[in-house]
Amino acid sequence: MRITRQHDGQTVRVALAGELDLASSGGVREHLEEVVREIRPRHLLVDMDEVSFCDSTGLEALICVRAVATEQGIDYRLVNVHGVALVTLQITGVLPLLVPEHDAG
Amino acid sequence: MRITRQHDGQTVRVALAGELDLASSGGVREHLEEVVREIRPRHLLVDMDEVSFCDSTGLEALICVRAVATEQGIDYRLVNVHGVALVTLQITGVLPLLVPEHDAG
Amino acid sequence: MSQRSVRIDVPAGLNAPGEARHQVTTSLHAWGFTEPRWLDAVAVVVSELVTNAVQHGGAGSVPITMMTRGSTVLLSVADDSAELPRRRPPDDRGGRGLMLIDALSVRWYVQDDGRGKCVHVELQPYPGEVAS
Amino acid sequence: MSQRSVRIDVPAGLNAPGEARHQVTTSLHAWGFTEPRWLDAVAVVVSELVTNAVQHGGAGSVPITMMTRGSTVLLSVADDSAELPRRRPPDDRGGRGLMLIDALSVRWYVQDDGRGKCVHVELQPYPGEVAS
Ligand SMILES: Nc1ncnc2c1ncn2[C@@H]1O[C@H](COP(=O)(O)OP(=O)(O)O)[C@@H](O)[C@H]1O
Ligand SMILES: Nc1ncnc2c1ncn2[C@@H]1O[C@H](COP(=O)(O)OP(=O)(O)O)[C@@H](O)[C@H]1O
Repeated sequence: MRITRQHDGQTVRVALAGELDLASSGGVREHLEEVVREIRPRHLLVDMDEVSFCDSTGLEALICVRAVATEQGIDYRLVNVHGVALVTLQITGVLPLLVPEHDAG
Repeated sequence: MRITRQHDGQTVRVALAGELDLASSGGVREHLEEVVREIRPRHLLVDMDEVSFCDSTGLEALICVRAVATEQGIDYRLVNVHGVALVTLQITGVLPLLVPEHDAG
Repeated sequence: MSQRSVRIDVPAGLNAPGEARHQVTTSLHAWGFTEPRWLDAVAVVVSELVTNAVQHGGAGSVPITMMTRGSTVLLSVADDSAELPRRRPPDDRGGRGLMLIDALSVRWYVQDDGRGKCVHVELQPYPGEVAS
Repeated sequence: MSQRSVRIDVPAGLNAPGEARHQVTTSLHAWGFTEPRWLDAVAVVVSELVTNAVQHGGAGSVPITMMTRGSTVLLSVADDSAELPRRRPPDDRGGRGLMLIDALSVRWYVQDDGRGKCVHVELQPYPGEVAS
């Protein structure tokens, strides 16, 4: 799992590349929680474009981060969701939670 | 379950008639253990001729009685075993234990 | 191929296995499964499943479903416990129930049914033609 | 109808799900199951099963078997625990693994395998002809 972080004014965009599963979800969660705790951006976008796989452990990492981000008033969401990640987000019903604009689109 | 007891010298023959299962095996066990404790015959024969059904709870009652009978030096065995009881005794491997003459026959 | 199914509920308690055997074999008879030795084997499996459900499940009733398709008969018994039935070395207290189910069935397995679990058994196929 | 089977053992640990996914999809590819979306769904099921086996089983390795018959694919993953996997309302900590398995499989069930248990999943049938 490659994690790249970009700052742009009030927005932090964290791009994930690789497979989000038991091996990688702990690290992703830690990285994102660090952003929430230490940077507290207005917007925290998780770019899923290069995520080639995402199972329930991946989803749960992303959901946990949402809880702490929301607490801090951060606008937290996933962008560029497609492929397996889109399927697992849809099946488990967490898509509207993590990709709020999705149903609008 | 009908339980009938016949004494003939050193031998007590307990004839069972009906289905040996969860509902009846407790009573059968108690009856037979009472014979072991209070009469202590030389031979205790359990006549299975009219037993139309016997599952694992029935087998286990008969096995428990064997333990106490053997302790008292009583010759304990089943006679006239056939039908379902024969099948379940065979499958569970307890036939030679409860019907010692069977393999001889 | 003819398909049938029946759902039977017997009150949990010492008489549950006997009632279940009776109802299951009556249904099978009505459906043309009349071979006595095969019915005996089915009765043993029913008795073991329902005895286990009574011993490990809660109060209330024991739900039993039976489905047939040709000579294949599937039997399912649910209980409230989430424990998996596990083969164990037999002793004076027991351990022969699953041994009998193993011997008298093609396969058995367990499913989570939300409330507790359901044990499914595929019985030995009915030998010969089903009378109708 | 062509039948195939493979047995895969991956070392228990954080990398087990990824290795299992890789090996399972490689075998399926070699057998002519090449439809990408179907393979994605299979990978999710493998990942959930192996993650659960790692979390609830012991050390050592996770044994995986896969069998195919026509478009039917059966996947089995064993672990040391005798607990039944149970659907639960999801929360931040989990509860979505079985939800995904439910949605992406035809059925799943559990068998006592003597050591612990084995979870069997019948995958969604492969759509279309199996290339060969
Ligand atoms: N319905 C069930 N629910 C939970 N555990 C069960 C169930 N059925 C059987 N078991 C477990 O499996 C073991 C073996 O079952 P069985 O062979 O029927 O023997 P027993 O006479 O001990 O019930 C039992 O001791 C019990 O621990
Ligand atoms: N292999 C297993 N062995 C024992 N229990 C399991 C197993 N897999 C799942 N479970 C139980 O089923 C529950 C639901 O599983 P799952 O939906 O995968 O969610 P999670 O594992 O994220 O809690 C788990 O919390 C666990 O208690």
